[in-house]
Amino acid sequence: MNFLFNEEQTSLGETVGQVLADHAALTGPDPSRDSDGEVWAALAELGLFSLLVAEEHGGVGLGFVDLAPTVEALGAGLAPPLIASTLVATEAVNRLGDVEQRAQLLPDIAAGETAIAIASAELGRGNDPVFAECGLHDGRLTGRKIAVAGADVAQMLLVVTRTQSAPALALVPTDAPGVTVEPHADIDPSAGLCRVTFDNVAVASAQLLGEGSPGALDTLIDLGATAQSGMAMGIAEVMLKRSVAYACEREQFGKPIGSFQAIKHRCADLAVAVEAGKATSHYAFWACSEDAEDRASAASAAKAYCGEIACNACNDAIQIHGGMGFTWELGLHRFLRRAQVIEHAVGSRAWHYERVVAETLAAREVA
Amino acid sequence: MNFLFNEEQTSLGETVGQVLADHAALTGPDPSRDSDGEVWAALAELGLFSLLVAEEHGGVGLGFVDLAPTVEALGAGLAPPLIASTLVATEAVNRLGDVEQRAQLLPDIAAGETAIAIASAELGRGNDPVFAECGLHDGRLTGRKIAVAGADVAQMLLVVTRTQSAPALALVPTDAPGVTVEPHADIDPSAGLCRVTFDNVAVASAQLLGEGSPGALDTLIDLGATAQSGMAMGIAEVMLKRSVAYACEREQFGKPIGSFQAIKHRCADLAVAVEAGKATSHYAFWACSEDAEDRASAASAAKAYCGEIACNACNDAIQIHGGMGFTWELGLHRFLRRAQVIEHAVGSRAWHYERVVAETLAAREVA
Amino acid sequence: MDFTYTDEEHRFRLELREWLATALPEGWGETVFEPEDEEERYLFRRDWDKKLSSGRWAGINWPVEYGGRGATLVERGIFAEEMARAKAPESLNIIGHNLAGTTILHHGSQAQKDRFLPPIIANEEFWCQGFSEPNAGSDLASVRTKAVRKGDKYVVNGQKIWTSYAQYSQWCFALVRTDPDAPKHKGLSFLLIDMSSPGISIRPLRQISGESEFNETFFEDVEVPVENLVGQENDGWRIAMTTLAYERGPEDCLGRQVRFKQELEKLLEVCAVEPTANGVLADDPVVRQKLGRSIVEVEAMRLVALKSFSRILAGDERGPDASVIKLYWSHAAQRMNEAALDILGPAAVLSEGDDDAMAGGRFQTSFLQSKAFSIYSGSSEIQRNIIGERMLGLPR
Amino acid sequence: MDFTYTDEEHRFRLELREWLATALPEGWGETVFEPEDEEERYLFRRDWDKKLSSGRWAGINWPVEYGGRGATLVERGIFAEEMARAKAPESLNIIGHNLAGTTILHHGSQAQKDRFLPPIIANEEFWCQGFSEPNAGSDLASVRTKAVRKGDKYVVNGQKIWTSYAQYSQWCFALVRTDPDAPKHKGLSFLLIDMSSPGISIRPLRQISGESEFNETFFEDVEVPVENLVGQENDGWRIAMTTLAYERGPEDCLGRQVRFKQELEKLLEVCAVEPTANGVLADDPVVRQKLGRSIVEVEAMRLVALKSFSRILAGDERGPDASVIKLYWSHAAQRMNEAALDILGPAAVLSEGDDDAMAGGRFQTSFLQSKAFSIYSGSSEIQRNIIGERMLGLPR
Repeated sequence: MNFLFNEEQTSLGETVGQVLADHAALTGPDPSRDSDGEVWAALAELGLFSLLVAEEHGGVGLGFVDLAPTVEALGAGLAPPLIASTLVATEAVNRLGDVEQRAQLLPDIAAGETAIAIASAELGRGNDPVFAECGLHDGRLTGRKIAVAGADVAQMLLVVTRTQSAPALALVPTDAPGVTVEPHADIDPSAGLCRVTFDNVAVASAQLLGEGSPGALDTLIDLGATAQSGMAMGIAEVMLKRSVAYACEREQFGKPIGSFQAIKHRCADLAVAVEAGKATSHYAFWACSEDAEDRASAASAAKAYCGEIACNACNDAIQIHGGMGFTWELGLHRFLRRAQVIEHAVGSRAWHYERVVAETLAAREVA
Repeated sequence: MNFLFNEEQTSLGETVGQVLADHAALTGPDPSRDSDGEVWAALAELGLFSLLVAEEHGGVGLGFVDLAPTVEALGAGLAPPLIASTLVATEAVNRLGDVEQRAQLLPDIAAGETAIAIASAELGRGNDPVFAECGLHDGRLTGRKIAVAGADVAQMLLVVTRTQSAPALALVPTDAPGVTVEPHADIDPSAGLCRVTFDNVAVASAQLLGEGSPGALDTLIDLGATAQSGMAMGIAEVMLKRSVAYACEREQFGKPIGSFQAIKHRCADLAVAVEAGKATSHYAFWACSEDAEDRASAASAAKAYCGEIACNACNDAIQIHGGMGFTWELGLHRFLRRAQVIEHAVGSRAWHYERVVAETLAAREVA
Repeated sequence: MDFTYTDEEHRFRLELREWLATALPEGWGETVFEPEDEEERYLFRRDWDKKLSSGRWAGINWPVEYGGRGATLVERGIFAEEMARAKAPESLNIIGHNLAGTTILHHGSQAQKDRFLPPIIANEEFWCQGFSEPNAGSDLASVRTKAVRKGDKYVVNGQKIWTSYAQYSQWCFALVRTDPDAPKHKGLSFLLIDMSSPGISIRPLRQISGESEFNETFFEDVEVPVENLVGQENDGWRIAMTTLAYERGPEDCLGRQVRFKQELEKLLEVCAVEPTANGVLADDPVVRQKLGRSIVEVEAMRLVALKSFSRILAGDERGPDASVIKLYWSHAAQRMNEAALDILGPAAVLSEGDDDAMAGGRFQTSFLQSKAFSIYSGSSEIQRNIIGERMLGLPR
Repeated sequence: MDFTYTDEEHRFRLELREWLATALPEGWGETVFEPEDEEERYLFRRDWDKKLSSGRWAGINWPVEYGGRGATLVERGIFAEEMARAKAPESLNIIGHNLAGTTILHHGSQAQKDRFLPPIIANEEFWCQGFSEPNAGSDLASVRTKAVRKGDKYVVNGQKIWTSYAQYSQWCFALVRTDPDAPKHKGLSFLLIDMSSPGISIRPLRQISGESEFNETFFEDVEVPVENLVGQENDGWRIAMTTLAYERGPEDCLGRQVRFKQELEKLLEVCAVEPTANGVLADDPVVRQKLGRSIVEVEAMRLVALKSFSRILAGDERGPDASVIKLYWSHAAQRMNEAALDILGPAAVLSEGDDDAMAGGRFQTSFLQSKAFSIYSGSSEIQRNIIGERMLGLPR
């Protein structure tokens, strides 16, 4: 019985955090993607992308839960979301890929040479990340995805689509004929969100991930939701730390503002939310790793709850920082913006709470 | 342009408040109906039940909005809900009754001799106060209502029912053959909530209120929801006053607890909620009086919002009173209990927010 | 209780509405909008303020002798509503009219009135506010900017922050410390500072929404003639307190409410047409609960302001009511903006300039701007203190 | 990260589970429940506590030499979970075990250990807590109950409040003022007071749920032998602070979580079958949002407790973690209970004894009881102070 990370897991997260901290622009006031390439290279050199890959494919063979502190560090450091999506896609390939797919994809992924963007959201489907209009018929993919993080620099897209009979996951190179990638104008210009249009794109059967596996889409959703929850908690924790530091330092009425209960109690409530959110997210990582029975419920719980906590934490931090909080220069807006990207990635709050209930009721019927 | 009550309206409320205050048991820690009869008699003597009745029927002919401060006083004083329901039914008879019905009912009502309980809620319909299983077929009423306040002492029931084709409102004497009234075991034993069963009860056409008028049920809902919102705000205001008084008097750490921001700011937020809730409720009273275009939306807004505010106010008051707050003896639980009765009367929160949206969207289509 | 207007009030509204119809460019708010570039937008607003003056629609509450209309409170409410309804540009010279002008009217010398009031009401001179400082935010009485009297001049040194539009203003209405030895509320004074004086420098501060209407303003040995002192020396705190109550009154709230309601209408419009997997957004019961609550709260803003209005009309002092109103609208508007992004789902992240953005990305801009509501004009924490202490009588 | 149990821990769980199966009456929690009458319920629980002792399931964490099992932290967690899962009656003698016993173990003399520990672990002597006073609630250090030494006795005068089960207790574990002239944290001591001493009177205090486990207890010239002083005279505050951390630790939370989850399961059960106008309650998307959030929060209670557990196992001090846990579960449980009544609609008002009440009115009882969660065992305001100051390092 131990719900803590071991030293290796923790120090992995710290190392990634330090690499990100070396690129101060990542969390600076002006959103920019200028250092994205360097950051990717530095993390690749560190071996980040090889961690989840099995040894036989040139990797380290760690489990998904081993990366939980790392994913939090990616969130806290406002790393390009393409990094986490590549890790999620890696794990999806591990679990859903057939022998050829793994042999073909994993070595390049491990070497940091294949960045994979995940294309799920579409317009006109509410907040449902699952139901896709984007259709695959007679080996041709047609449709449009929005908010695909890093599609403009990724080598590969992992696309949620559907055939006549069932949902499907397709691996499509970004340079395939018929694929058009356009950057969005959006709330977080550092996230690299793109609109991706598929116009009659040829997709061979070998490009389908988990074909015939009824749980393939759920697997991707669970891994993706869990990773997003981790990044959300990274953000929430930074907001807590910055708020506390400011509350200790900033004086008004002759006292540090942290001595006023209005500020102190808000920080305390935020600390409690961070504790609860992290516990929920960590459990989801574990449940994914172990393919626990409650994996779907744990992942959706984490996504819904941690997304909410991160958004609230950004609001709290801005309020605690007072006038400085809403200045561009202080840069809290960067976290507020990224928290919104996370909130709406892989299904937003209401959809995941709904899924928790559906899973719980289904489990009751089985029991 | 004047959104205040005039002196007559205000003093009417104060007078009713004083009558209620004379019966300390009403708000004492032990829920009891022992003084209900005396309270009714005192208010009848004051002429309360004649206020809404036209002069030609022995009344004063005031409008519904004139009673807003009075209804708040009924809420604040934890008066038996039968009093407000009789006022609501009176106004419903004014608006929906035909010449004979008004001539027959209003003089007795004005004299305080006809107490009218409103039977709307049923089991198994979620929180919808409108859709009735309780059916009227071939002049016979059959079905079961719950949470009918004061049915055991009222002379008359105003029943939400439906015929094959439409909803209907039936006036049924409590002593009619086939009517069974049983007191509930419930959260607020002072509210006189009863289960009422109709077993093939004869209902003549002359007993139907607003027959053929498509808006009859909406009228009753709007009047009832508005009255409940007023009582809710009466409760919320008492909770604010008691909290502030206690926060000024109770000392801990050598200071009145109201000097701590945790308490001070909670009181301030409560004061803001009371201000917003009262404004919303008062507007609903006005909209009912004037049959304003937005009457339904105003009434539902008031019911949903004020119900929520009252429940929260009770929670706040208990928390501010600390250990004393959850003692029986202090009696805050009486307000907490009554607030729940109000919350679930005439449709609960979610139903009324839903109705606000339906009304607003419908109004947009017209515009 | 009576929500009708007198004939005279009605005429006032119609006159304004007619004037607005001709004063605003054709297609205003539909096809024609304010310039996006901040500098151009400023020039546009300056011209608009001058147009308001030319129509006698600036400073309407000022006495007729100073060029106003002596407008009643109700007329001021009507003015705020109509300006918002027409989506008219916001005035640049609010500080000139509501703070500097009002204070000079009540506390200024005759010479000050003659010198300063005409160009304010004509919108020929624009004003910025020099109150807050980096270390005097919520604790405004801690102002440190010093004004030392030397002969017939004050020499001013220090730094102000949140001086909106300082770069475009001719004058600054500044709270300065004239007696460093007195208790902190007792040594403050009001000075009218010519922004073209040597020694003033300005650094813009961007907001989290990307706009930069705010500034830091630095004063280095800036000379101000002693005749530009308003009221008595060291009596500035008392004057500030009476003046600030006007900044967040019910008139302000009524105008804002109309604009928030326009946002909400836009959101309803989007929800009514935007498809989902099984209908449109407005069919989703969870979306409807959020919409319902926002509809109720935006309406309550109006009602809360009208209550306060009515109390002032009935003779009540402008007191902590203003704090109640400000606290209410700021958080209700924040909740509405949070709800809007929640409701939009994945499209919530798309902003102005993206083809797929809903309603041109306006909800996102409003969301970002709304974060400042609970901070500026007195943070929510300060408003709660005021309500707790001055309205509820809780101990300090 | 590892949620598996060792074989030994697993055997511990099975042993307890088997014992519970035979110790609890047949049909327990299904057809057989605790007596409704409060006095009868007390007697029932006293017998249950004695049964626990007879099975060596009382004071499991105490050292073997004092009759305990020297249970590990994990075993204590398992114990709390299994007791809750079996819906076993709650122990009456919590104060005896967790406060008086633990304090005597750490700070008591050998004679005190010999005298008091055996009857506690045997549940032959029951204890109540004499900490709070009418004017010393959140501000516990303001305790005024005086103990004046006269020869070999202390003479105690004063009043305690929230002395749960005082009327049934043989002993009171009391914090008293022994030096009225010292600073308020410095003049406090712990006394073990025989509740049969002349001069003690008890007045029951009912809770808003109608139950009356709490009391006010009055001390009038009550004589206590000096050998019943625990620790040093005037060292009571330090002892109290170390002792109180045990009252709201993760073990407590784990047991509560299981019970809250049972409530939530019951709510899901009701929602799954209770008809509405178009289906059952669980089909309503708005109901589902509320259920979803409660499911997540109740699960998070368990996870938060397990985190704290793991940290203590890894050697961390029991610190403000306990406050985080207590603050979390108390408000999450309150939200769940609010949600339950919201969801039930008009039937929410029907209570135990009404034929139409859902699940026998249990949600209503829980709703009322839950209002005390954020107040007792240190109010939420106090927990937030502790978290802010001791965990986050914010200034006092």
